[in-house]
Amino acid sequence: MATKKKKKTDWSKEVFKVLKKADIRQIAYVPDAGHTSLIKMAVADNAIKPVSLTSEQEGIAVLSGAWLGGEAGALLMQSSGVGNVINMLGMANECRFPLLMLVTMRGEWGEFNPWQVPMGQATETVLDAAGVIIHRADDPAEIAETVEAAAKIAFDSGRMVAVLIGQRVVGFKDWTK
Amino acid sequence: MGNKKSKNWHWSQDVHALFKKLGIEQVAYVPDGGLAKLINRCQADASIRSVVLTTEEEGVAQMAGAWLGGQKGVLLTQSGGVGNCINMLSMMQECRIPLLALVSMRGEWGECFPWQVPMGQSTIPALEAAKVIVHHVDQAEKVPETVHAAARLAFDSYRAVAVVISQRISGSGSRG
Amino acid sequence: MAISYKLQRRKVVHQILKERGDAAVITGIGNAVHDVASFNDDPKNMYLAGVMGGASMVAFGIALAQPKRRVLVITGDGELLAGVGSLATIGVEQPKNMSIIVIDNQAYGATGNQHTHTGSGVDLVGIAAASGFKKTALITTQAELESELPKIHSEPGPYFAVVKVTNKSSPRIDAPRDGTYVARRFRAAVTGESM
Amino acid sequence: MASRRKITLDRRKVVEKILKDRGDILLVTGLGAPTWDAAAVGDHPNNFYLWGGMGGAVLTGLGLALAQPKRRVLVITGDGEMLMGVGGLATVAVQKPSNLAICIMDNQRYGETGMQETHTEHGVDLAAMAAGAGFQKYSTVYNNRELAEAIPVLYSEQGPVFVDVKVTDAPQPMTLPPRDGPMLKHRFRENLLGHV
Repeated sequence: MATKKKKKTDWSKEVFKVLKKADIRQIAYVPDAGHTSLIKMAVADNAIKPVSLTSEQEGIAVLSGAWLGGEAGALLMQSSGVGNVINMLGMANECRFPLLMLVTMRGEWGEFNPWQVPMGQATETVLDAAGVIIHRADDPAEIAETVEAAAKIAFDSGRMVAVLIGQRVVGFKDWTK
Repeated sequence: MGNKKSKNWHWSQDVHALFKKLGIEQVAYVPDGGLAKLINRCQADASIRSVVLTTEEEGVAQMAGAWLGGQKGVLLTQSGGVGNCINMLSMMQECRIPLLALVSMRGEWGECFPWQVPMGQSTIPALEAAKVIVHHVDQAEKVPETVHAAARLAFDSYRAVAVVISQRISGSGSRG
Repeated sequence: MAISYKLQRRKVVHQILKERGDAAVITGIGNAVHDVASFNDDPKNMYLAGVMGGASMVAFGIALAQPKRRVLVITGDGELLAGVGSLATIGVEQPKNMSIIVIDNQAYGATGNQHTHTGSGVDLVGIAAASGFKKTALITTQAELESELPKIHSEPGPYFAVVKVTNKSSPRIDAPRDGTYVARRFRAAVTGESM
Repeated sequence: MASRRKITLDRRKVVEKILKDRGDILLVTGLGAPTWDAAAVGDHPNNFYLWGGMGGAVLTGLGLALAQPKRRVLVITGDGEMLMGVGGLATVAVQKPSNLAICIMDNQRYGETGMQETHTEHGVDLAAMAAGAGFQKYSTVYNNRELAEAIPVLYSEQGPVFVDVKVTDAPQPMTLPPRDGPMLKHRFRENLLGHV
């Protein structure tokens, strides 16, 4: 836990390197504060097509199509978005599409908005119910290697994998400011 | 609930009568084969406002509004639709708003469409993860009493309750 | 490519709320909550501090249950897009007592001001019209806002307007966050029944 | 709002005409009747049939179109399926994939669950929704003359294009293509990429 002093953006940079190494070509997302720098890097990278979605379930379909067309992709979303994708995951499950999801958690560590709590607390359980392999990372230093491992299972072993990035990592905003 | 011995009896008759007794005034659904008879009865009933949705999560939100506005409603959905509702269900939990949902199962009993199986198998765990109380029923005669119990739990004790109606009853998805 | 607009979201929302009468007001997640709460914390406000994409259908359920009362949705463009099929459902059902006001800053304000689709050519007014909304408006100036105000509050609906605003944020004014409290207070206020 | 015009087109014949000279297009079909329609014309390794994932056909087409910018991608789906993921039209329009064409077999019914009416039966105009979403090319087709104009648009106009074909709700025999997802996926990729 020695690297905790690192700034927030560091893990995003490392994760982005991992995504590039995994030859990720499509990054679909519903914007989220925790993913801000990753999204910026994706938009700035000419080899990556960023796809901004209206709802997270669209992302599962986009990445299914990407893989059918020979490209690997990743879906970035907040934990509340997990509650929108369960039915669409049925397709990825049935066809055994590789699927890499990076989920920033809400409703768990120091959450200030009570409305986020039910979905945050249900996130792991519903992903599990949908047959998704779950990796968690609560230490910024471990996120990149976790994503790397997840990308391997996803694309080499043809599985649906979610990396849950703990709210502890993203931090809770100080709402008194 | 009386004459279930009759050959023409269908559970939707009694459930529709129960809706009337309970004062259900809004019913929302994406059409589904397993619930078609109940939907038809509700549509034909001028005292119930039937609303066709584009996706099931709209119906969860509508039911929240119905209760906030002083009415009772029922969401009718196929099991696949449950997977579209999980995030919206967090409102019912957070605000403790009553929800009565009737879920017609696919991917469960004698399913012939393999793509229905993953979501069908996820339906009950996903509902439970969303803190919805699940009453599973797999005999037609028991549907009305189960819906009745679920409605009491929902509207009198302010809980989200789903009556999961087995594919064994509807027999949908057995073609192909 | 996004055009910049001059209307300020908070002033727009306050001006709308000034003439609400006994209307019920449903807010979408994010800035809309703060915009409405900063005017006053009316018991007939239902603040959705979660469930992106749900505001219009919550309001629709209320509109059916409370046909004599005007029901206003005040929400953002990102929230509306997350549940845009609701417009088709409402367009088919034609609730006369319902107005949807989208405060469109063309950004996801709560998560870092990323561009939403409305900054890239998506025309929400066009989608609402295609969905069967008979009365729609695009409001970009103070004069347009003033001429639409009476329609927002009393034109037979469903009514839909997009108000283009600057993407400058305003101070955060919180609404009560406890959903069980807000929901029961709202229900008691609009039905007259006890909590 | 769509004007009320008489609907006479037969969906099977429409899909047959669209696919007759399909060349090397990649086809994604939405669950239900559009999948049976495509299968009735003939199974093809360049077809990916969705048997589930309602609301996902257009977005699957988008991901595919982005991955294969040199190939034309055609999505054929139904009005109910389109409505369930209708926000996807905005996502597609913002991406502007020039090789993506979307064609709706709009019978104004939920065909797989008992022919209940969809929103398009009640005035919702999908082509106008696509226009609102930002599509530059969109149309509604009611007859063979309009269909004959629309087919070249689906194949060669700069995308994204959106064509809503109004078809009758006359029942059709179910013609089922393979439904094993992993097999469909492997076949599609192998034919396209030379590997699975």
